[in-house]
Order: sequence, then C-alpha cells, then structure tokens
Amino acid sequence: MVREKETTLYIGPQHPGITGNMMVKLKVQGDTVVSAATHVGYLHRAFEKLIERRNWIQAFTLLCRFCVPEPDPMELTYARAVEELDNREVPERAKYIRVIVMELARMQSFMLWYAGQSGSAGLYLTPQWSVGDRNYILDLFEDLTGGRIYHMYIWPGGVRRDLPEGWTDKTLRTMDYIEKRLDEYNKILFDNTIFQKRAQGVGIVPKDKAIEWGVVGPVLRGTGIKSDVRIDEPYEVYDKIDFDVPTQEGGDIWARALVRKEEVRQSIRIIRQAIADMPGGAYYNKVSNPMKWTVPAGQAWAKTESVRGEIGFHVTSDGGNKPYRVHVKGAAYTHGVTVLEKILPGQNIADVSFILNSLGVCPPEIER
Amino acid sequence: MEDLGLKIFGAILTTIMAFTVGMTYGGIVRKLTARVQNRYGPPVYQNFLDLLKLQSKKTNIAHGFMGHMAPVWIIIAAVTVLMFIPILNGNLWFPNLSFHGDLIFLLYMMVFGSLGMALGAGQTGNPNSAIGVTRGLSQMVGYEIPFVLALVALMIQFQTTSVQDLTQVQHETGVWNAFANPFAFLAALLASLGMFRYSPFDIVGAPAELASGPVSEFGGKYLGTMMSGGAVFAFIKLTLYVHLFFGGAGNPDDSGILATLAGIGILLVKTFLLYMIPVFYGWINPRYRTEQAIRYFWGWPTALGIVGVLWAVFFN
Amino acid sequence: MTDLVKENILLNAVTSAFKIEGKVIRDRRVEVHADKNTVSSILLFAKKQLGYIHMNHMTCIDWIEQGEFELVYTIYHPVDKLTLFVKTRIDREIPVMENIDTIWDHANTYEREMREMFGIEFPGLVGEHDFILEDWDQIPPMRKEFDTHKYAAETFYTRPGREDAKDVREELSKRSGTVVPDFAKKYSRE
Amino acid sequence: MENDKNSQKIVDYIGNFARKHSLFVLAYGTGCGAIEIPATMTSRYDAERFGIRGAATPRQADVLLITGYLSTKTLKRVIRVYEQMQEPKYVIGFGSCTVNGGMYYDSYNTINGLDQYIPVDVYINGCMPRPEAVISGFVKLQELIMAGKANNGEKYRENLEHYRSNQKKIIKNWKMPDYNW
Amino acid sequence: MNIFFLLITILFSGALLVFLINKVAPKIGGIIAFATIALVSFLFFTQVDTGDTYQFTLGEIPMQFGVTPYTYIFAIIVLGLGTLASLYSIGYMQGKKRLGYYYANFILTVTGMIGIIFSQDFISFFIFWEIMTWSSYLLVIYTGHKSQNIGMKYMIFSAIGAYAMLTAIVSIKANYGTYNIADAIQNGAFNFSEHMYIPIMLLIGFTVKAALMPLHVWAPNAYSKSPMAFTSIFSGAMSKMGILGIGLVLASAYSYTDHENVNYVVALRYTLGWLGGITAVMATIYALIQTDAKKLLAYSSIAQLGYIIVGLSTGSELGVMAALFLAIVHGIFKGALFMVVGAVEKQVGTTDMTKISGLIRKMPFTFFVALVSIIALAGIPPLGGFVGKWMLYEALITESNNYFLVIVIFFSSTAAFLYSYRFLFGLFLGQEEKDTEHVKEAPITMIIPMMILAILLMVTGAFPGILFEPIAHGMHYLGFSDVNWDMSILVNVWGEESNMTYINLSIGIVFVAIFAFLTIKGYKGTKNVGTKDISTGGEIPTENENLTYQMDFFKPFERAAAPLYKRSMNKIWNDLGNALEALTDFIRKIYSGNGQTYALFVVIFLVILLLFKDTLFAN
Repeated sequence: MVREKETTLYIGPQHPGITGNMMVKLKVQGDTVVSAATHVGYLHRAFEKLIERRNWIQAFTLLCRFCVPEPDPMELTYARAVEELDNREVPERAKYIRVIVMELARMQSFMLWYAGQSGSAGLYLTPQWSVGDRNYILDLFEDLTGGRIYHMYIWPGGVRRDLPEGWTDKTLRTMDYIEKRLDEYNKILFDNTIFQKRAQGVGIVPKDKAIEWGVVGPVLRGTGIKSDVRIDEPYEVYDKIDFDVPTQEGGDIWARALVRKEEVRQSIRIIRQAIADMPGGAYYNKVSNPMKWTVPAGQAWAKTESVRGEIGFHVTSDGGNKPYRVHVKGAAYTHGVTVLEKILPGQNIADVSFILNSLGVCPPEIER
Repeated sequence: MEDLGLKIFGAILTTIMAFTVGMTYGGIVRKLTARVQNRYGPPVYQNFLDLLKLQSKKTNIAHGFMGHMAPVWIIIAAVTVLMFIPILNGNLWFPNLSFHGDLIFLLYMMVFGSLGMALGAGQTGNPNSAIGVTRGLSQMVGYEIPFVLALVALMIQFQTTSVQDLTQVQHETGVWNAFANPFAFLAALLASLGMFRYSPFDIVGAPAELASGPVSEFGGKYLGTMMSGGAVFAFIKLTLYVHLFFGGAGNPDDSGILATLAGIGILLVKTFLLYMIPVFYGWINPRYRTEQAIRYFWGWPTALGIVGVLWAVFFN
Repeated sequence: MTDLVKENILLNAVTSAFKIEGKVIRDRRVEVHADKNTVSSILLFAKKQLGYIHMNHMTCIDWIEQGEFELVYTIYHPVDKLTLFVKTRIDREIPVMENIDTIWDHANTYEREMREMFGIEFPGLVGEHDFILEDWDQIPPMRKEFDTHKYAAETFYTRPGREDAKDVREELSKRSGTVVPDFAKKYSRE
Repeated sequence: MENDKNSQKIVDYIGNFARKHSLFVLAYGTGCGAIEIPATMTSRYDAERFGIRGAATPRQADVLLITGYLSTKTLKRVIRVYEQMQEPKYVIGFGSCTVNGGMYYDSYNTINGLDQYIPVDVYINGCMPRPEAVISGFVKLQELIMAGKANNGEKYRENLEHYRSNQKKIIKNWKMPDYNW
Repeated sequence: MNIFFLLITILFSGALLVFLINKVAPKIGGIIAFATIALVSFLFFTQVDTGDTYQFTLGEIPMQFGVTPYTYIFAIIVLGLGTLASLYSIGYMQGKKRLGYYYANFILTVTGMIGIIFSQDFISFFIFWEIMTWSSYLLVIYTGHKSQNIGMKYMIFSAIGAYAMLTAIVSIKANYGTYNIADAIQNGAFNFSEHMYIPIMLLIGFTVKAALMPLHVWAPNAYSKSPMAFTSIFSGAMSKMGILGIGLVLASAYSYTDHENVNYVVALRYTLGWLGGITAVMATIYALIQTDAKKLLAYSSIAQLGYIIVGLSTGSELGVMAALFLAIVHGIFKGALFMVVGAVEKQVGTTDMTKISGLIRKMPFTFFVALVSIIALAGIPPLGGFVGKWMLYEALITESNNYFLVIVIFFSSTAAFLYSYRFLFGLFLGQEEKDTEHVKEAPITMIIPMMILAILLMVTGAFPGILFEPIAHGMHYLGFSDVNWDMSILVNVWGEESNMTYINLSIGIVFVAIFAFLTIKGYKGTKNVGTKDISTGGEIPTENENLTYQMDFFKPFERAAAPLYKRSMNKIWNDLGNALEALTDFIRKIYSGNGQTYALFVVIFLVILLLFKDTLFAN
C-alpha cells in the first residue's frame, strides 16, 4: 500500500479537544487541514431500537439520555409528538412551566458551551466559573425534578409535578445572580482581543450554503438568517412571550459566539416573563395508567429549538402500547458530519476543537 | 581541595534549592489559579506528590534511545545553566561557575534542553509531538528576538556580557537595570511571557489542540524527570531576570549566614513577584495561534527592544 | 385554527404536478405519497420551484407485516414555514432507493445510516460502509426482526440477578419488607 | 506479591501515599457520565483538592474513568488506551450501566459488566452519579491504593488470556496490533 | 625536487593514474584516490613549514610557491576534509558509473585548492583557481543531463567571478608592476587610496565561491546535485577558498589603509557585514522550508558562510578569529552532514524528507554523527560550533558598532534551530515505516570518516585552543596584533570568559548522573516500544496512513514570516534569479554549453588582457 502524503491526525475519541466520544480524522499538511472525516458510533446505544421495546412512558428514561448536555428539549419534543398523536391537551400552566424548563436547559447548556468554547481557545478561567455557576441552575432542576442532569419531568399532557414552594423566587434570584455573572464572563472572554482575533474569520459557514447544508439554530443565525423554531412555529407559549432572536452577520465563530451570548440574555428575559405571567390551575392532563397507555396509530413530526438548533422527532405509532418507531434528528446530526467535513478543510489544526465547540457538535445526538 | 569540596557542596545545595523553589512556585501557582477560579485548589506541595508518583510508576515506556535521553538532556541543560548563573551576588556559598560563562553561553545552553526535548518527542513518532515541537521552535524564534535585543542593550550599556558583572553594576550604582534601561526591560518582560509558556503562549502543549504536545508519549519516570527539569528551569529564568533587571540579590561584601539567608529571602520575594506577571497574564487570556504569537513578539516587544538598544547607545 | 390556505395551495401544487395522492395533516403539515421513482423529482421540484430548500429530516419505518419500508422525507420552507412530508414505500426484500445526496449534501449522512441500520442500498452513495457500527455481521439491527434482547443476552456477559421486566416496587418491597400500597398497584405492569 | 499492609515496605508506603494523592485522570469521556466530570473538576466540587487532575494522553494517566456504558466500538478503544497506560493504573466504572448494563441491558451494542473485559477497581453507581458520588468513589480508590490493594494493572497482565478471550468474544474483528501487551 | 612541486605532482599523477586505471580495475580507483590525498596530507603536515617558499619562473613570469601561516589554516581544512571525503567516496561511489571521471576530478579539485593555498603570486593563484572551478564543474554535472542547467548556472557565476578576478589581477600588474601577492599588498594594492576597484573586483571574484548574496544563486542547486561525497568538500572546503581570498583582501585593507581613506574601508565593512547578515537570514529561512535534505544543507551552508563573512567584516581580532574558527568548524560539520545525507541517500535511495522517516534505529551511527554535527551547526554548547558562534557574538557586541547586525545574526541562528531540527526529524526521527524496513547502516568506509569528523567536533569544543593556535599564527601574519587565546577558555575584550572545561565538566557529570539514574531506576519495568505504539486517541491507524508530520513542517513560522518570503525574496531572488536565468539561456545560445568552451573562453580573455594590459589599464 502506498503511504499517504498527508499526515493523519486523530482528534478523538480520546482527546482533550473533542466534544464527546467521537473522532474526527484529519489529514493535515503542515498545520492546515486538507480533509476531515467524522467518525461516530462510539456512543451508539441503539436507543431507537430500545424504545421500540419500551412502552410510551418508559421511553422517557431513554429519551433524555439522547444528548447529555441538554436532555430537556428531547423530552419536550417527544412529548409534543405523542400529544399530537394522542390529541392530548396540555394545561396552560404546564406550558409555562415547560417554557421555563426549556429556557433553564438552554442556559445550563449555554454555560457548558461557554466552558467548551473558551477552554478550547485556551482560556481556563471562565470554564471554571461558568461550569461552577451552572450548578446553580442544576440546583433549580434538582428542586423541581429531583435530578441534576436527567429530569424526565415533561410528560405527555403536562409536567410530572407542580413547582415546589418558593421555587419561582429562587429561580428569579438565580437569574439575577447569573445575569450579573454574565457581565463578568463577557469582560473576560468577549472583550478579550486575543479571543476576538482567534474567533473572527475562522470556521465560516457560508450564508448561501447554510440552509442547503441543513444548518440550524445559532449557527444559522450566525450567518445572518433569522430562523428559530420558537418564532417560526411557536410551540407552548412562546407566541405569548416577548423576546428577540439575535442574528449576526459573518458566519464565523465570533458571530456564533455573539448570537449565543445574546440568546442567554433572552432566556433570562423569557424566564422572568414566564414566571410573571404564569397562570394557576392544573399542571398535568393525566394519563390514567401510563403503563398500559396506548396511542392512536399515526405519524407525527415535532420540532423544538434547543441550544444547538432544531431538534425533530418523528414518532410513528401503530396503535399499540409501545412506540412503533421513533427517529430523532438532532442539530448535531448535520453539523457534526456534513457541515464539519465541509468547513474544516483549509483551517488550522489549532482551530479544529474551537470549531467543533462552536458548531455545538454533540456526538450522542448523531448516533443515538 | 577544600575549595573544591565547598564548590561541590554549593553546587548540590544550589540544585536542591532551585528544584525545591521551582516546584513550590508551581504548587503556589496552582493554588492561586484555583483560588481565582473559585476553587479551593490542591495543596502547595501537590507538585512534589505528582513528581513522587511519577517516579514511583512501576512501568515506563520509551520509544527508543532519544526518548530515553530527552529527560537527561533537559536536566543537563537545567543544571548546567544553573551552575553558570549567580544565585546570590558575590556570595561565597553559591559562586558555582558563574564567573566562567557569560550571557551568550547561557542563551545557547538554554536551547540545549529544548533540543533534547524536541529530539525525544520526535522519536516517539507521535504527530502531535512533532507539531508541538515545531510550534515551540517557531515561537522561540519569536521571543528570542526581543529578548536578545534587551540583552544586547544591557551589554552595550554596561560594557559587560557577564551576569555577575551586570548584577554588580546594579549593586554599586543602586539603580536597577529595569530603570536604567526601561525599554530593554519591557522588551525582556514581554519576551518572558513567551518563555514561561503560560497563556496566551502555551501553544506548545495546547491540550485541546495537540493532546499534550511534545510530552504526549512520556509518562512515569520520564515525565517526572522532565518535570524536575522544568522546575529548575523556571527558577533559572526567574533568577536570571532578577539578576539582569531587578538588582539581583545578596550582598557581595557579606557572606555570613544571616546575610546569605537574607539574600535568599530577597531573591525569593523578587522571583516570586516576577513569576506572577506571566501567571497573571495567563489567567485571563486565551491562547494565540502560532503565527499570531510570533507576530506578537515581532511587534511591540521588538520595537521596544530596538528603542532599548538605541537608548543604550545614545544615552550612555 | 386557520383555514389552511397555504397548505392546500402547496398540496395542489405538488399533487397536480406529479399526479399523486396527498393530504393536509394539520396547519403547517402537508404530506404526499409518492412512488419511489418519483421521489427525487418531487424533492427537486419542491426545492427548485417551490422553495423548500431545507431538508429537515429523512427517516425509515420498517413495516414488517406489509413487507415494506416506508421512507419519509421532511422538507421545510423557511419563508412560508410549511413542512412537506414526501412519503414512499419500498419493497422490503429488494431495499433499493434513489440516492438524493446530490440534492442535499446532508442527505448523505441519513442514507449512510439507513444503509447500515436497515440495509437499504442507495446506488452511488459515497462514504464508508461502517458509519455507526463496526464489523457488524448480523442482519441490520433496526429491522424489526432483529431481536436485540436475545442478541445481547447471547453475546454479552449478563451479571447474575439481572432479569428482564421485573416490577421495581415489588422487588423493593420484598427486599425491605414493606407492603406495596394499593394506589401504587394500579400502575403495575400487568 | 503480598499486599498486606504489614508486609509493605516503607518505600511502598511512600509510593502509595504519593499515588493516592496524585491521580491523573485520562481525558476520555466514554459515555454520558462525562457530563459530570467538568462539574466535579470545577469550582463547586473541585476534585483537584484531592490531587485529581486531567491528563491528556494515556501515557501520563493513572486513572481511566469509564463514564458510563461502553459500546463495543468504544470498548476496543478503551482496551487500547488501557493497555497504553503505565502501571499502576486504576479503572473506575462510572454509573449503573458499567455494573450490569443498566437501562441498556438489552442493547445490542453496549456491554453489560465492565469487569469482564478490563479489571475495575471501583464502581460508582447511579445514573448518573452526582459529583459527590464521584468524589466518594475516588476517595474509595485512594483507600484501596493506600492499602496496597489497587494493583489491577498487574492482575490484568497476569490474567491477560482470560481478559483477551472475553474481549475477543465481543470484538469480532480483532485487529489490535500485537505490540500491545 | 621541491616539496611543493612534489605534492602537486603527486596529486596530478594520482588524478591521471585514477583516470587511466579505471579502464583496467575500476574498483581500486577509490583506494588510489584516497592514498594519493592521504599521502599528500601526510607529507604536507610533516614536511612543510610555514614560511617555506620556492621561486621559479614560468616563461617570463616570476612565480612563487609557499605556505603562509594564514593559508596553513585553509590547508588544514582542505587536506583534512579531502582525505576523509576521499575515504568516504570509496563506499559512497561503490556501484556507480564513471568512477575514473569522478575520482580524477575529485583529485583535481583538491589539487586546485592546494595549489591556491601554495600560490604566492596571482598567476598561479588564478591558474589553480581555474583548475578548481573547472574540475568542480565537471563533478557538478556528474549525474548527467539533468544537472547541465545547474552546472551552467554555476559556471556562469564562476565566470563572472573569474573575469572580475582577472581584471583585478591584470590591473595590479599594470599599476603595481608585480604578480606577487605579498608584494602587491605591500605596495598598497588594497589600500583604497587609488584603484579602489581592484579590491572590489577581487572580492567579487571571491564572494562568488563563498556564495555571498547576491552571487549565491548557483549554490543551492550545485551543492545538492553533485555527488554527496564531493559536496562535503565542495561546501566544506571549496567555499573556504572564497573566504581565504576575502580574508586576505579585507585584512590587507584594514592593515594598510591610511586614515584619510578609512571611510571606504568602513563602508566596505558595513556592506560586506550586512550582505553577510542578510545572506544568513535569507538562506536560513529558505533552508527551513526545504523538503530535500540536501537542499536544506545547501541553504544552510550559504547561511553559515554568511556568518563567516560577517566575522571577517568586523575587522576586529575576535571577529576575524571567530570567522576563521567557524570556517574550519563549518568545514568539519558541514562535511560530516553532507556525508550523512550521502549515507542516507546511498542506503535509502532518496533524501526527500517527506518520504523517509525513522531511520534512527536503522542507522544509529549515522544518526550520532548527524546529531553531533547538528548541535555544532546550531551553535549549542559544548561543541566546536558554539565556540565560533560565541566569539562571533562577542566580537559583534564588544568590538563593532553594528549592534543590529547582532540581532540579524541572532535571528538567523535561532531560526537555524528550526531547520536543524527539521533535518534530524526528517531523516531520523518520526515513524518507522514499512518502506524503509530494509535499510541498513552505511558501510564502514563511510562511517569512519563521519565518526572522525564527529569526534573532531567534540575535541574542538573541549579544546578549541588546538585550532586557535594556527589561527593565531595566521592572524599575526595578516597583521592583527597579539591575539589572546587559551586552550579551552574563551575570552572577549571586556574580559568575560566562557570556560569550555567547566562547561564540558558540568555537562559530563550531570549526564552520567542522570543517565545512570534513569537507566537503572525501574530497569525491569522500562520497555522500549516501536513508534507505532503511540497514543492516537485510541484508534488503530491503518497501514497506509501517514503518522509522520513531514509536509510543510514550519507552516506557522512561514505564515508569520510571510513578508520575508514574499516581498524581499521575490524581488531579490526572482528578479535576479530570473535575469540570470535569462542570461544563462542567452549565453548558452552563444556557446555550446560545456566546460571546454568555457575554459577556452577564459584563456582567450586572459590572453586579450595580457596583450592589451598597457592600453587598457595605463595610468
């Protein structure tokens, strides 16, 4: 066999710069990437196969593990798909709670992204801060659902339990705290000229190709295209809440970072509004015996805006007590394979991990 | 022969001191970093434990002779350079060989270790190591320019190339070189940021990019020995800077035990304060790309260095 | 509810152009059923003529009883905010489908996954055969006839004491000696 | 080799003390448990207090954290990484799925029972284990090290055939290079 | 018979014998060549004293042979390296064609150089200069048609140099009435009072051989395309002939120039110094982007010659001493390095660093020599290269006002670490690949000369005084006042010193201690593994994947230094290079393009000059 000319460089699966258990095989010439190939499957647990063996409610234990950094949108999307099949109404209060949970999830995921982004740029101070502060949001989740990471809180027909006493106050206090901290983060990361130099003009997703490549979420908004499921196809009570969808021109890492930076502010705004507007009443449109629950036959497609972009669930039911087929499409599915392989060639080795973080590549979402 | 005995004793004492101080500074930096990061942090002596652990690993892997030699080279460079820099100005206890080598020698001897490291890393065959080495060498070309400019400025300003004499000059005039030639000092200070390899110049072993760069394949006793060498080197760089720019430490007229201890105390204070500069800078900055780092050194630091040389030529 | 004007216009545009069946599911959701040979022309038509430039999703459902795979292409109009499902069925025995990664680059990923998980062949598809699995020598795992539990039990070591489908509450009560309350019993499995 | 505390020499004692307080964890997030590692390492829980810190490559690492289920594809990489680590080396199985498969007991792609394939020193159960649990797992490991009982690296080398046969059962195409030992 | 004639005769007859015997027994040609040069070296070092002269007349022209203390320095380089290179040739040239042609020209080149060293008048100097040029040209084109173009370029530049030199020689005769070098110097031929063009013309002639910018264009290709055994003396010794001339002219200019004309000398010094500095920088940064090891070394040679010229241009004791020391040491390490590359070429078949890697286990001795030479080249203590570099820096800092030249030189020598590492890594480190599995260590006849050179480097590092002694004599001859030197202590004018004994002692002690510690400690648990057993993130690389980082090795540096590569180099090199290339083509149209025509042309030019010297150069 003839030896290749370009050097092969394995970014992962065991590599400090990879965003999860996956591998990007780079062919490099000098320190410039010539070609990149994403290899996944290291985290394949056959969720979609296993869900076919679980009943409708048991699926939730698996669902939230689809993507660790942000489990809640998965639950919500699945719940909404099942609700559509089952024609199940959701109480107004549950919708508000769901919005709060979603935005909290967005914030904690932002904190993780923030840590990854600055960590991959070589700044180790802010990751410590933001992951530390993320614990406060996880505390809120713990109070609400009993779990730090995996919540299994959103169920078809509402949420599993009502807000605990004093939870809203605590949430508001946490929001105030985090808002204050965000200013400090910005001073360190976004005002830093070195970070700006590193991020500007690197990892550009071209605007004219973005939609065709299947780019979604903040990455798409970073190219200047305003696209957000919360606005385009409002679910829950997002149409009743006033918030902005930030966009930036350029399509580079810097633009995406700015979009995310603004988005987390909007999340705080949404949470405050949702808490203020929250109606009373029921929080759960009960399923009588979830273990024996059957859902009418049909297919449903539900999508939700997660922190990385649109998450879609295609749920098929044959009328039985188990889902016939659930297919999940996460944002990373396209970002991590097609987009990554297309934008990495020509980049510097130093920027590979940087770009991975910026695209929000989350391998369990790709292979499930 | 009494003289020789004293010399050997002094040399061993110097080495132990440099090693201990270097390791402890590393530990203190880890602790302080942790505090800045809202953490409690490891104990100050954590580095010693790490070293001990690495040395007590039961199996070790070398990728051939150069891989085996790399730590040796680093220690050779570290200890040899240490022998040739004055620890205390004119003190009888630590004269070592400081009269027998000058700045140019020191500059080149410091590269010796890097070369050994580079060769060892090269033999492992890990592409990450090779990339790390190329980055390190490229960056070295970057920061050596302002550093040498600063040194040349000092040398021509005081008409000497010996560290010992430069220290003595400061001791006699009472003016630190940092003030005698501020431009050269600034150039050297900025160059020192690259030399200490804290952020934003930690491009050699950038974890998220290259695993850990040149040391990717080194573990156990090899990594431990390298760590010791690195600790000594940290002390060397700091002491050199202190002697070049901060008036050194120690009283050449008094080599009594008290005066010596006082000298060491002053040296420790000065070196520690100096060490904090790259560390502080590193806390709040992300990493440069290699070419950005090189460009940085060829920008303001070099300009300052040139001004420093002109200052030395025209104002003295 | 709106009167589904846009949806019906879309449905008419597609069904009349290709003489196929379709329906409006609800607001913003339209589906058409196509023959497997016309799928790519429908997709191309939708992309070029109607502006459905974003492909959200592409999935496969294994209808083992009918002996068919159902392929669903979900495409989206970013301005009209409409979603169009193009559904087609292919024979389970001869699972060959047209490759559409010339229309959307990222269809490549979906198709590689389907090739691996369902054994559907896409002529002209580039990319390594091993996408998610490695050295897989059984029938494609997402097919309904593949019994994952049996396979796992045979292949992997099973730690003693681990049995399937036990009632957690009963097990817990056995261990701790407490009685399962009545209200809880109604949630039990059978 | 005897591993009673009584028979430990003073050298071993010092060595174990150092090993105990300096655990370099390999940066390998094999599963979803990796999400709690940042939390463990950062400000609230701060594992560095115990001398626990990250290591970038297996050569430098002491502890291999198996953060959750292992798919067969990852198992192969884990074995390779584990064999590249230098003794003494420790493995911590993280989460219920490493113990007995957890909720993935019926998945065709994840192993059930990690200790069949590589020796495990400490299991931490839970799904997922909280940072406190992780730290307590590490403390347990430290106790084992201090008692001289964490010598699974040697055990693996001695019983290599046993582990190899188990590994080869799962990894169908054993393309591992023979320079592993 | 006079000893000088005897030596020259031995060499000539050796060349003839080798050429003739090739028809009968080609295998012993190499041995004869080695024996000839070895015999000459032996005779030279035992029988010849400095100051011996021998006068005779050729026709009407009085000629003089002799050895001055100054040329003695170069005789050391030429004969030492010549002997070792001829020994090396035996192994290197084994199995190659046209051995008679090769060895005859090899000996002729050495003859030319020895002749230059012996010559004490300009006529014999020029004749031997031409013999050297001519025979080396024939060796450059040894490999055949591909190298014709390169050989042509070399020839064109040599011709430019030869014309310039000839013009100067003739006008010396015309103006000072002598061909004798010493007389001409005494009469003030180089003192810039009048006829300033004479030293400048001579310098142009010499700088071509010393590959100073902008007359270096021929060098990279000529060095890299000739047989490596020859390149080791081509670069190691022959370029020093240029240095010999430059040193002579400059030293005479310093010594004999009046106060009123001193500004010219200063201007010349600055010009040469900066040209040398720029040569060093440019050649260095071009060396570090080369992928062919030969070319890398060729550029590195140019850079090193730049340092030597910088040293000479200082005009201070320490500077000239540094230059002469560097000249000898450069001869040693560059000779050794070209031999290393030759060994690799011989054993592997290529010197393209993108294609080979990981030879260290296959060729450990060669690696050792390469390592030692590279350490010397990079100027890292404690080897000979450091001594030269140290003196050069000290000279520039203490004795010249040219402080920014220090920075230029320092930049160049720091950047030299880059290509030094590239060289070692490219050939010897990195992954061991299947396609170099069959490679074995070079034959013993190649190893021995390389090893001798490596040991010499260590000795010159520990006891530089061995070389300081002849250099000091030579400098006295050139008119430099008392030169301070010590066996193993380096001293600058400010009195600071670097003591090589202590340095070696310290390095030695620490080495033994740490090496023993690392080797003994955990001996049982220490394993040597192959280069495939590396952490690749847990993945197992397939066989055709390349894990050695070889392409565009210093890309980040290239990017950072992009302006240097782009603007100045494009302007200087391309404009000049292209223009000269065009000139080459033009001249090739006129002449048939081989060496004979060139020789004829030079002879005709000489005759014309001699005939019309009175009309052309009358006062």
